Amino acid sequence: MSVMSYREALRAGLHEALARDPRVFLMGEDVGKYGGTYAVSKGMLAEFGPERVRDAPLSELAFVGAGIGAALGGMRPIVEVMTVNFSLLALDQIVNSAALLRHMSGGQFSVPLVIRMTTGAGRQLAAQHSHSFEGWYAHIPGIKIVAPATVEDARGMLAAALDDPDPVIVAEHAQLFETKSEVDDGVKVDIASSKVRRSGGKVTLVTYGGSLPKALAAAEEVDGEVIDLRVLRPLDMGPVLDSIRKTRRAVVVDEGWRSGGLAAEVMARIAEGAFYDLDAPLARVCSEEVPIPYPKHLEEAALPQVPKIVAAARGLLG
Amino acid sequence: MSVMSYREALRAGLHEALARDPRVFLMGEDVGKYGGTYAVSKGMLAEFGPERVRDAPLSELAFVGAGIGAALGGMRPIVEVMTVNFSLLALDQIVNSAALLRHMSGGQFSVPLVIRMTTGAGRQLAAQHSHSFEGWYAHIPGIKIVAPATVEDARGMLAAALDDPDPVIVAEHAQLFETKSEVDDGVKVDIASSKVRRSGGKVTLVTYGGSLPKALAAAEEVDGEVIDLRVLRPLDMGPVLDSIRKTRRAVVVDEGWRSGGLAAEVMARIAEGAFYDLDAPLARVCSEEVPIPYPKHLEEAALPQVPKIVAAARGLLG
Amino acid sequence: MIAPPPSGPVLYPPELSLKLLTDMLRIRRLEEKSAEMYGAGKIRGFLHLYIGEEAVATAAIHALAREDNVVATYREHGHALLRGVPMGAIMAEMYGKKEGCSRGRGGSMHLFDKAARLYGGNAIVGGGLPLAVGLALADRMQKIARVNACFFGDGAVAEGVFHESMNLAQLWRLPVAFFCENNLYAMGTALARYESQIDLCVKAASFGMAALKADGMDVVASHEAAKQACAHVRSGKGPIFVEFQTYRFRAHSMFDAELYREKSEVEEWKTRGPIHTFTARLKAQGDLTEEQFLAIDAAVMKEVGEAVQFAEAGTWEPVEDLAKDVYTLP
Amino acid sequence: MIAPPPSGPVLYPPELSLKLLTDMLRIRRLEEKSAEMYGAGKIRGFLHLYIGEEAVATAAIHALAREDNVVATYREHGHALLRGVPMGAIMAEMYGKKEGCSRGRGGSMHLFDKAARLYGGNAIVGGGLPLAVGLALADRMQKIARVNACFFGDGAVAEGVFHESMNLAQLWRLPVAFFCENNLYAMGTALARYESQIDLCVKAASFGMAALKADGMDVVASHEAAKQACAHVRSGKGPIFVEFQTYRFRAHSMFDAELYREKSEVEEWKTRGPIHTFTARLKAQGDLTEEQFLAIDAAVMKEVGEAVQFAEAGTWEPVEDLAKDVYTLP
Ligand SMILES: Cc1ncc(C[n+]2csc(CCOP(=O)(O)OP(=O)(O)O)c2C)c(N)n1
Ligand SMILES: Cc1ncc(C[n+]2csc(CCOP(=O)(O)OP(=O)(O)O)c2C)c(N)n1
Ligand SMILES: [Mg+2]
Ligand SMILES: [Mg+2]
Repeated sequence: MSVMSYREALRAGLHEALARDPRVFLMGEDVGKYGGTYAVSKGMLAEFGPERVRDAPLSELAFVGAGIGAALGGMRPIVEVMTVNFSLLALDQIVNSAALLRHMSGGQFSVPLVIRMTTGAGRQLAAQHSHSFEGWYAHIPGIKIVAPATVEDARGMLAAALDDPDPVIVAEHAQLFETKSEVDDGVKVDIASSKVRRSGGKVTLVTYGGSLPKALAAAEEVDGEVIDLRVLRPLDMGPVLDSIRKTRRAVVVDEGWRSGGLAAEVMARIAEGAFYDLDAPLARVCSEEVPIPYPKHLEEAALPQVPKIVAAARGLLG
Repeated sequence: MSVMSYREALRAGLHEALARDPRVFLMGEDVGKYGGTYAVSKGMLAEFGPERVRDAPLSELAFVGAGIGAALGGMRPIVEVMTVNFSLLALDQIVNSAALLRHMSGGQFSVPLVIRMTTGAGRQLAAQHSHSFEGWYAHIPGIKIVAPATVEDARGMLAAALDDPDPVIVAEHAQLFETKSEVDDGVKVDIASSKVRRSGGKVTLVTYGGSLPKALAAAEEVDGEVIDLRVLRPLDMGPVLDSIRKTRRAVVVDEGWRSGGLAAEVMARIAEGAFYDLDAPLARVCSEEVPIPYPKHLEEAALPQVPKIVAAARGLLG
Repeated sequence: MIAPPPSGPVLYPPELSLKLLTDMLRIRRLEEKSAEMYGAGKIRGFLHLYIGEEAVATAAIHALAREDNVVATYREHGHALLRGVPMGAIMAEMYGKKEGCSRGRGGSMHLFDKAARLYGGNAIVGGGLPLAVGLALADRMQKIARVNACFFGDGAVAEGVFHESMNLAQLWRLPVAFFCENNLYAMGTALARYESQIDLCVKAASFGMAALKADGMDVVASHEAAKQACAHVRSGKGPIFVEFQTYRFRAHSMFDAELYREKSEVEEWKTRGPIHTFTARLKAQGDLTEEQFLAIDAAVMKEVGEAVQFAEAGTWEPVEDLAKDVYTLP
Repeated sequence: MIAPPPSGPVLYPPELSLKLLTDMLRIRRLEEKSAEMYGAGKIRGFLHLYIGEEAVATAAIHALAREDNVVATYREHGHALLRGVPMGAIMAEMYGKKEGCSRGRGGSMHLFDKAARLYGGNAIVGGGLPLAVGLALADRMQKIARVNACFFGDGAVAEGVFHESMNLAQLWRLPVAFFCENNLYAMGTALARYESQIDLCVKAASFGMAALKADGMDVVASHEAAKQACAHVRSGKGPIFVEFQTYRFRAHSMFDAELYREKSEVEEWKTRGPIHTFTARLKAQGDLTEEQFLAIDAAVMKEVGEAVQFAEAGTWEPVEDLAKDVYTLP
C-alpha cells in the first residue's frame, strides 16, 4: 500500500506495462525527451530506450494508424494522443480501421491497441483543449473505452486494457492528476464493471471520470448513492439499475455537452430498463452547450459543479 | 408543382443556390467532371464553370477547412463530403474550427458554411461506407445539422441552410435518392422545426432521415403518430412532447447504432420533459451494434426495419 | 501523348514469363466474370475492377515472399488472388457467402486473409498507409525481416495521411514498399486536376525517401522495379516509393458513367494493354505459342468457373452470427 | 554549429529600422510582462512566448498591407500586436477580461481581431493552414487582391493538413504566403527527431511551390524574404512558402521543464538574438544611439504598463452571457 497521485499511478501502471512485456511500447508526441505532456512518461525514455518510448511527429492520424498496424503485427502498442480534442484528427483510423477490422475480416484479425488520451476541462485551456469527446467513442462497436476516476483505476486500468485483445481507449481526466489516495501496488482492476463509490438512499448519481469527485461531494448533501461507470463502453448498467430500484431517482453527471452526450445514453437505458422503478423524471447535469471559455468564472459556469448537482437532485426529491 | 425524386430535388435546390447567389460555390471530390458521386451536381460544371463547381483533391480535412476559410472570407461555400464516413477525416476542422470560431472570437466571426454529405446504409457498401454519424454532429454547439427525409425537404433545406449565418450540415440519406413525390417548385422550408408526418393515436414514433419511410409503414400497423425530427441540432422537441401527451408512449427509430446514438438524446429529453405523460417505458429501434456487413440479409438484419418497429411499439402497447 | 506499347525482348526464363502471363490472365478473367456476376445481381455494392492494371499487382507480388505482408485498397481482387487467396474464396466473398475470405462480411472491397498475410481490402482512400507503417514497425521491433507492401492509388497521394505515413516510414527507416498504382485518375478527377505536382516521385524525395518509376503496363519493367524496391527494403535501407504508371480500362466502379474522359483516350491506352502486349512479345521471341496461350486461358477459365461454382454453392452466414467478432471475446 | 550572429550594414532608412526595432521590442516587453503576470496568477492556462523569434513576425508583418489577412498559431501575441491589435486588448484577453480582443473568451492562444484582419490564434497545430487557403480562395473568387499570410511552426509541417493545404494552394494558385516559423523544435521534439527531411523548402518544391529560406534571427534578411514573398503573391504567381530559421529562447509553454535541450544550446542561440544584434548593427552604423534606444524602450515600457492597467481595469463577462455567440442568431 502506498499513497500516490493519479499521475503517479498512471506512471506506475505504464512503467509496469513496459517492464512486464517486451511487446509493449509507448508512442506519441513528446512522450520521450520532453517527458510526456503530463509528465506521466518522465524518465522512461532513459530506462526503456527510444524504440519503446517513441516520440512521434505531429501526425495523429498516421501514428494512431501505425499503432493499429503494429498491434496487427504482434506488438502491444500504447499510443498516446495528447488530448481527446486532437484525437479527432485520428478518428478515421480509430473508427474506420481499429473498430472494424475484426468483424469485417470475418474474425481473422484482432487489434490489441491501447490509446491513452487526456480529456476534460478545468485548467483554463479554452475551447480547443477542453472538450470531452469520450462519449463519442462509447458509440462505436468494436471499441472499448474506460475512464479512470480514482487513483486505483489510474493504477490498474492500463494493465487490464493491455490484456484485452481489442482496441481500448483510456480517457484520463486532466483535473484528476493531482488527486491522491492509498493504493495497492500490485492492484488489479477489471475493465468490465461499474462500481458504487458511495452508498446512499435518496437519489442515484451516475457519473464517471472527472465528475466523480463532484458527484461524491454533492452526494454528501443529498444522501446520494454514487455510481462510477468506469467503463463507458460496454456500459455495465447493473449497479445503476440496482441503485435506482432503491432510490427511485437518478441524476446523471457528465462533463460532455448535454445534447447527445453519454448522459443521454445512461438516461435512455434507465428509461428502457427501470421505468417502473422511477418516481421522478430523470435529470442530468452536463456541460453547458458552449465552447469552453478561457476565463475561470466562465469555465466554471460551463462545467458541472456541486451546487448544480445538488440542485438537480433536490429537484427530483421535490 | 411537379413530381421529382429526392435526387432531382437536391439537384434543383443546388442549381437554384448557384444561380441565385454568386457567392455560392460547390466544392468537393468529383462534384464536377464526374458529375457528382450521386449525380446531384451533374451538368453543373458546364453551366457554372470550374471556379464555382470545384473538383477537390482527396483531402477532406483541407477542403473542408478551406470551406470554413472561404466562408470567413465572404463566400457561401457548399462543401460536399462524399459520405459521413469520410467526414471523420474532416472532423477536426468542423468541430475545432467551424463550430468554435464565433464564440471563441467573442462574436466577431461567423462561418456561413454548408456541408453536404450522404449518410446511411442499405446499398451493400459494407462497413466503411455505411455508417450514420449524424448523431455525433448533433452533439456540437455551434453546428446545425439537418436531415431531409422528404423530397420537399431535399428541395428546400439547402436554401434555408445557406441563409443561415452559421455552419449547417446536410445529411442526405443514400437510400432516399429514388424516393419520388410532388413538390412545389419554389418551396420554402424552415430548418428549425420537427414535423408530424402522420397522425395517430396509440404510440409516437420519433424518427428522421432514412428511417422515416420505415416508421410511416410501421405506423400503419400500430396507429402510430410519426414525428420527423428534420433538424437534429437544435432539436425541436415540441411536437414530440405534444404527441406523447396524447399517445403516452414513444418509440425512437434511428439508423445510428443504439448506444450513444441520437435516439438516446431524444429519449433523455422525453424522460426529462414528459415523464409524467408516459404510460410505458421508452423504446428505441436502432442499428445493431455491429459494423454494417456486406451481405444483403445481414445488412437488413443490422438496420431498423418495419417489423422491428412494429414489435417495439406493440411491446409498449402491452 | 502516351508512350508506345511495351515492346522488346523479355529476358526472363519462359517459366517465369508464363507465370506472369498466367497470373495477369487470372486477374483479368476473374474480373470479367465478376462484372458479369454483378450484372446478374450476384455481386452487389461497389465493385472496382483492376482491368488494364494487372501488370502492376502481378509484377509486384511476384517480387514478394510468402512471409511478406500486403495491404491493399478496394481495388484488390488481383492482389488477393496472387497472394494465394483461392479464387473461390474471393468470388464467394463478393457474393457475400460465408465461405468467402472475409466470411462474406466485407465483399469486394474488403478481402482479408490471414494465411496470405493480406491485411485488407481498405475502402478509405489512404487508410492502408499507416497500417503498413505499423506492420513494418512491429517487424522492426521484433527483428522480423519482411517487406510490408502497401498498394494505393494516385488519389491517395493527396491525402494528409500519405504525407504523415511517408514521414514516419522514412524517419524510422521502416521496411515498407509503397506501391503507388498511378492510373491517372482518382474516380473522375484526372491527376493534373487535383495534384499541383504530378511527378509523384518528387513527393517521395521530399521525405528523403528513395523512389522509382515504372511503366505499369509493362509487366517486365514493373517486375524489375518491384524487385529492386524489395531488395532495397530487405537490405535494411528503409522504405521505398514506387510509382507504377498504369491505366484503368473500365469505369471506376459499376456506378460510373465515365463522363470525365474520352473514349479515345481509353482506346489509346488499350493499345498498351499489359496482357496482349506481353503475349505478343513472348510469341515474337518464341516463348509462347498460340496453343499454349489457349491452354493457359482454358485453365484459367476453368479456375474461374470453379470459383463461381464454389461461390454459388456457398452458404449465408446465419443472422444469429451478426454480432460475432465485433469483439474478440464473447 | 549555428551560424554567426546577424551582422553587417542595414541598408534601410533609419525610420524603418527604428520601426522594426521598436516593434521587436514591443513584442519582447509585452511577453516579458506576460510571463510576469502569469507568475502572478493573472494569466492562466497555456502561455507560449515568442521571445527570441520576434524578428520573424516583425519582418513578415511589415511586409503586409492593412487589408491583408493573417492567420496565426497559439504563439501569436506578437503577430496580433503588430497587426494593430492594441496591447491593452491583448493583455486584457490574456487576463480573460471582456475588453480583450476576443472578449476574454479565448485567452493567450486565441487572439482574434476582425478590424486587424486577424483570424486567430489557432491552438490546433496546423489548424490555421486550410483556413488561410480558404480565405485566399474567397479573395480569388471575389477578385480581391490580397496576401493571406499564414504563420505556423515547423511541427505543423508534419501534419497531414499541411500537405493537403499546400496542394490546394498551389493547385489553385491561391494568394497565400506560408510563413513557417522553424524554431527547430515542436514542443520537446527536435526537428531531426520528427522529420525525415529537415530541409523544409524541399517540401514546398514537392508541390511545385516557390520557396525561400531566411535567417529568422535577422530582421533584415527576414524582411527581405517576406517582401519578396508578398511581391510573388501579389503578382498573381500563386502561393509561396518561406522558412524562417529561428529559435525560441524560452520554454515551449509555462509548463515545460525543458528536459530536451541543453542550456548551452539556448545560450549559443541567444548570441544571435534578433533584438540585440540588430541594435548593435544600427548603433555601429550610427543609425541609433544608446539614448534613442533607451527612449524607445521607455516608450515601450509605458505602453506595456498601460496595457496592464487596461487589463486590470477590465471587467468580467457576465455569466449570463456564457451562451452568447454560440450561434449568430439568438
Ligand atoms: C477518404 C475517402 N474519400 C473518398 C472516397 C471515395 N473514393 C473511393 S475511390 C476514390 C478515388 C481514389 O483514387 P485512387 O487513389 O487514384 O485509386 P483508384 O480508384 O484510381 O485505383 C474516391 C474518391 C473514399 N473511399 N475514401
Ligand atoms: C493537433 C495538435 N496536436 C498536438 C498539439 C499539442 N502541441 C501544442 S504546440 C505543439 C508543438 C508545435 O510545434 P511547432 O509547430 O513547431 O510550433 P512552436 O510551438 O515551435 O511554435 C504541440 C505538439 C496541438 N496543439 N495540436
Ligand atoms: Mg487512381
Ligand atoms: Mg517549432
